Amino acid sequence: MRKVAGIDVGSAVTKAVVVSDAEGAAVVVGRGSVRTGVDLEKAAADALAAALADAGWQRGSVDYIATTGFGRSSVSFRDLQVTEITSGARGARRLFPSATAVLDIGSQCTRAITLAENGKVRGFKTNDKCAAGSGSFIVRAAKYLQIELGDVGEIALRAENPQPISSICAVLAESEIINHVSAGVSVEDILSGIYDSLAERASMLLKRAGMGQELVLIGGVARQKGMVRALENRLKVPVSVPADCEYVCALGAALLGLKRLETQLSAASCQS
Amino acid sequence: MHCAELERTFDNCAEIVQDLSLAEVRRWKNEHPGAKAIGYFPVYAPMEIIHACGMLPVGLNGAGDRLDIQYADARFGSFICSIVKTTLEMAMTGHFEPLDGMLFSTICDSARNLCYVIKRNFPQMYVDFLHLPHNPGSPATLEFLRGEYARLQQQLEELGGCRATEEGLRHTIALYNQNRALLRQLYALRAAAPHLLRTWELYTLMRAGNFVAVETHNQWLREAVEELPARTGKPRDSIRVVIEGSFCEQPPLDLIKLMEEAGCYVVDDDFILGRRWFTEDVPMNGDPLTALAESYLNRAVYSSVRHDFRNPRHKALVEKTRRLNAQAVILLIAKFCEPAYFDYVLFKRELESAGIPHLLLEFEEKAFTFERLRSEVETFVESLLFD
Amino acid sequence: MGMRFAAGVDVGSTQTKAVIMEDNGGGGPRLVARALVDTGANVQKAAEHGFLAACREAGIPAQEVGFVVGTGYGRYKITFGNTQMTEITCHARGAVFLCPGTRTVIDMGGQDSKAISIGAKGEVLDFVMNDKCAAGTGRFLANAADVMGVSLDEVGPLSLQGKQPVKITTVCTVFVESDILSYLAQGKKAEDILNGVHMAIARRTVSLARRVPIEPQIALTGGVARNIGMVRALEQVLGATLQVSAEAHFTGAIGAALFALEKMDQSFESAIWRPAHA
Amino acid sequence: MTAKSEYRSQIHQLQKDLMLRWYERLDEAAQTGSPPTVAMMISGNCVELLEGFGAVPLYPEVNALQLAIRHQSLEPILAAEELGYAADNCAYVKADIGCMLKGITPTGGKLPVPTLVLCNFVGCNTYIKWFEHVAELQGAPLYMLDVPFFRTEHPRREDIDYVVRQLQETVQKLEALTGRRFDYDRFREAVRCSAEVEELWSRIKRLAQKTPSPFDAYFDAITLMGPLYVYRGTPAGVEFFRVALQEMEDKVARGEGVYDQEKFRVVIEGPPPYPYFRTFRDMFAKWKACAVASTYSTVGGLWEFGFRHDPDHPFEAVALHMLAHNVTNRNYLQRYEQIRRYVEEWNAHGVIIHFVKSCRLFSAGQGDMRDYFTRTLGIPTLYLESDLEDPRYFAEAQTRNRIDAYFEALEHAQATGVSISMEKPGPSAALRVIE
Repeated sequence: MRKVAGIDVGSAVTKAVVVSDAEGAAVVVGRGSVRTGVDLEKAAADALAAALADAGWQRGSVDYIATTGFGRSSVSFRDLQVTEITSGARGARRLFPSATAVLDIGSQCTRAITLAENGKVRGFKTNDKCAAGSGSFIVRAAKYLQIELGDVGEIALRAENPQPISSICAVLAESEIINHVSAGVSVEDILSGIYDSLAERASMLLKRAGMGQELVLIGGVARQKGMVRALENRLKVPVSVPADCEYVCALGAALLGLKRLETQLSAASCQS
Repeated sequence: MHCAELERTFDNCAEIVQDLSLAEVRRWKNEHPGAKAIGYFPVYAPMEIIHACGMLPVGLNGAGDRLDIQYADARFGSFICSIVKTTLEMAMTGHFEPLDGMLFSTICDSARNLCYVIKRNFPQMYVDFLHLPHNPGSPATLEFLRGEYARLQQQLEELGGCRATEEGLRHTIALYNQNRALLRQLYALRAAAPHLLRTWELYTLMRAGNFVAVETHNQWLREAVEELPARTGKPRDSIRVVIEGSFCEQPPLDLIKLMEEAGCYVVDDDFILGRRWFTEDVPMNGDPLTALAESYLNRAVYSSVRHDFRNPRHKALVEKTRRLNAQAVILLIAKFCEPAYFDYVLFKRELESAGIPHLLLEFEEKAFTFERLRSEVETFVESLLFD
Repeated sequence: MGMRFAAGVDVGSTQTKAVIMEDNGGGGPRLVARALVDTGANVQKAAEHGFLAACREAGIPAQEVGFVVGTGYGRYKITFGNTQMTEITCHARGAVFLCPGTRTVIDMGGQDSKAISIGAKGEVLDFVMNDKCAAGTGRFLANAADVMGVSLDEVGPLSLQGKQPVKITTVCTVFVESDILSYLAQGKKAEDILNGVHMAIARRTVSLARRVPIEPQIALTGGVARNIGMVRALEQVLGATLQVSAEAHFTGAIGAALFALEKMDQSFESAIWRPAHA
Repeated sequence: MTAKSEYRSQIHQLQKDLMLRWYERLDEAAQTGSPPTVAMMISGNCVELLEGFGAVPLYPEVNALQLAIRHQSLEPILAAEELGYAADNCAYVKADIGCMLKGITPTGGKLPVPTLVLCNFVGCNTYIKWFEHVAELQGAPLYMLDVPFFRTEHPRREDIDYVVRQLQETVQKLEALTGRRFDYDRFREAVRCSAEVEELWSRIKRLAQKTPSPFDAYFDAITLMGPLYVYRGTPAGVEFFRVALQEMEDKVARGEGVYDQEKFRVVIEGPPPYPYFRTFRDMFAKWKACAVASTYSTVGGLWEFGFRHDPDHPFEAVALHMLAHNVTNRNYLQRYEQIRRYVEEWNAHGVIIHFVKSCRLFSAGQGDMRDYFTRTLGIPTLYLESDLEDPRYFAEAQTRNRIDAYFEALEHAQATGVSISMEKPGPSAALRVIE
């Protein structure tokens, strides 16, 4: 039995997953997460410890550690590092085996990934010029409209007459929101408009990355139902959201780690 | 691996490339009292004509992140590429003091307007604009371009109070033919053994030539060609890529290094194209200006700012990729570089139908952190390496 | 006419500023009261609250205010106002009142920054504003403070302690977060990061301001004028001294109120007057 | 109070009829293969040459702007971006390519695959890419007519010869493609018509020197530009501009202006924001500000300073027009000079520079232009940014704010008798040497 950990060192939260191949196929046996803070190495170690505790395994009992996320290179005890695009695609494909595209909408970055038949990354695009079209747009709107972030998605679903938001800057869009509010537009309609404008940008990225027929949505906004609906409306394809979307990249890293470990072991056995 | 001389040359070149004060140009002018230096922006300039007039051609490739833009932003607003702004900023902050003239050409709309903005703000400087023809297929074009080169030569002769003889031009052409032949050799060497010559080394060696006399540069290149085979090194598990799109604004040195760190062997690129845009030697017989003009029309390297509808650029890219046995193409495009972005559409179409994977990356010369780009390059490499 | 009081209400994207001014004859206009409220989602309400708070502060009923000029992004939402003017015109006017002799105004607001060139008689000669995105505006600073867990009042003084400012690549208000996070991860000191942030904004602002002729005296207006770190950073990049009034935050509202006083004056044959809701 | 203003009368209807007829002919060409059509750019177009073949010009910009003005440009732009065009590529191109992909036309009729894609390059490098893509995507033959940039004080003999030889090659190419013989007499007649239209058009433009100006030389000029480019070399064009001149002269005789009381006269540089054309115009109308001259109305040809096609040397006349007498092939400093003359000879109060992100030919360096007008000449200048085709780049509140502030300053100056000009032009920053 091989034990492998995947650790996703994100800018806000670090997530770890431990998998084992005891039953012939990789199974997740534990998960854990901690706030990242400024010490990335420590965050990775703590998240791993939490995942091991969750699995009921001892510290130091994993055979291989793969890291991903923004702090992936800052973890000295790693065996392998992959980007969150590679790991996200791998994790999403594991959870939805027929998925051909993955959208990862985080607070600052949106990534669109298309998958080849065997689940490899075929193409990808990220928003890199400015934060327009990233999740922070919603965070700002919620703050401005004085709504709990967790409620935003539900509220947007009740919109009757969504108002478009045309500004390309997440910050300047606020003045558009102000205009809508002052003009008496309902909060529902404004939020729905925001989701639609996010969905429009995400769709464009996805189309430029090569589209796909079945879409998995991961990242911070995946939990928000308004976002899911806006994407479905725009792309006309089914959108699935993993139950634990925070752990998708960590899972993907662990799976890639397991694969790498197997390759190494078989190479070693060939040599010996 | 023991080529101390070679390492010193690379370090020296890196220093010259990083230096914004044009110290090498000042030194050349001190050694040649009264002689002029002419800056050219940055591709398809007929350096031979400048050299034959007894002047030093100086390649202008922007200022990277070594100069804060404080004045140029007010002249060129949003949505304009960085090299246009850094070039103007260098001018407005006195960095071009050693230059007696500047030469621009038809490469793009922003560059052309830059020519005239500089002309207005620096009336004491000789600023000229060359029309490089877009219709190489017409019999009328050769005559036109020869005339345009003759016009330039005459302007320079007036400026320098000198005469460029046919003899002198032929001598110059021979020197530049040598320079380009040596660069071609180095490129071939790297494509064959990319672990022996890293891209940043080749890049700085080549770019340093922008600031020194061609005779000096030839010497450096010759040394490199002679000493490189003695180098040793272990090949890494990297993918072979062709880089396309950086023909004008140059990616930061750290970004070039990052490409290799992230697992790419660069087997061809279009960096510093201004030094090596003839694909073969310019003929030494006949009228030299005609030979130069005819070479621009018939043996100049393609790029997004040279148009020759007889030979589509997208086909040439695929051909090059296959010839060099590269696995992928990285389209490394400067932010706001409209010609490159237009070409991307046709490049993408052609690469996809040829089954060659590609990655589009956008850079800005003034950037100095590359987390996002690193992620993208790593992902791209991972997508080709893992199954 | 018995009215002595006039008001200026500056409805900005984050805060609404209202002032009451009085003209009691020979002494010239005098600032009587000011109020500051968060703009929030309801712009009309914010304007009204601000105005009434200023009246309370002045100790006068609203009816005694003879003329109200609105300015700022929300100026068309001020239902009780008599007319509106752009914040550019108002800032110029206010700055000359607060710092006589001002020839250049640099203003840093929540979503936009601007530079105004002013003639010897206080007239607007030329102006520029940022476009399209909020890069390098006051919001950039607020965001940076937020990410670092420092209050907006502290960032300025703290940044002055920075000895080795970090280089900030982005001017995007949202992306600056990740720049800061990675510097924190590298163990950089808070003061050095903040110093870098201030310098980034200062460079951006000055490069914008250079589009108009920058002539002394230069006044810094807007809420950010209270931030000593920003003042120093701007001075360093400009290579010049800035005039900062204690009332800098209210410059736009004061300018609006000064115009309101003029409108009340019957002898002033207004060329500018337009009905409300034009 | 006139918040909105638009000149509507006989020529408005005439213009509509003419343009509709043009689209009908294009539709006919698409259906039947005749008449032959030539895709060409408006800037420095050589429409006269086409008359020698009875061929109809196909201007992609006209289609693009029609879409934008009807608020329909975003969909095709997005379609093109899906194909790989970048956010920073010219939106005219994207809208045109997007329409091609989606089969959208401004009238709903069909547009033909052109008999020839004639890339009449006059200064705009983007056109080369545009036409290369159009030819590639449609499989149409392409001819690159390379016009040297106007980089010397006067047009050079070599430049004229080079263009004339290429015009003759174009003729040969069209003869081969259409199977028709080039009708030289008809060509010369077209050149003669052009000269007449140019004279009429120039006289119309000169009428804007009157106070009040009878029409807006930016917003209304666009109405007249369609016939100018499509029908310039035809009797129908001559007739149209005769009527137009008569109408304008009548207005002047009656003392009628664009506004009941014209308050400000401005010169506008740069293309308009077509997706918000109406809104943008109303922002000026609110201040009764009339554009008395504009550079945009000279993209197809600059005639108000005297150039006319010469029917005695038709090929050379066409070459000269392409080389030196349209704003896009003229260099930046020549454009400064053009605007300066407008301000002086058309008695304008100030200059409005409209930066459009799509068009670097127009916009790259407009900050320097602004510096020249405010600092060197002391003319109040307003700088605005948006786009000519992409609705996503028009920020209404910001634009209104700037326009209001600009006219508030001008108004204040008029009311108090202060002249808005720099009292002591500062030294150019260019001369400052740091180090």
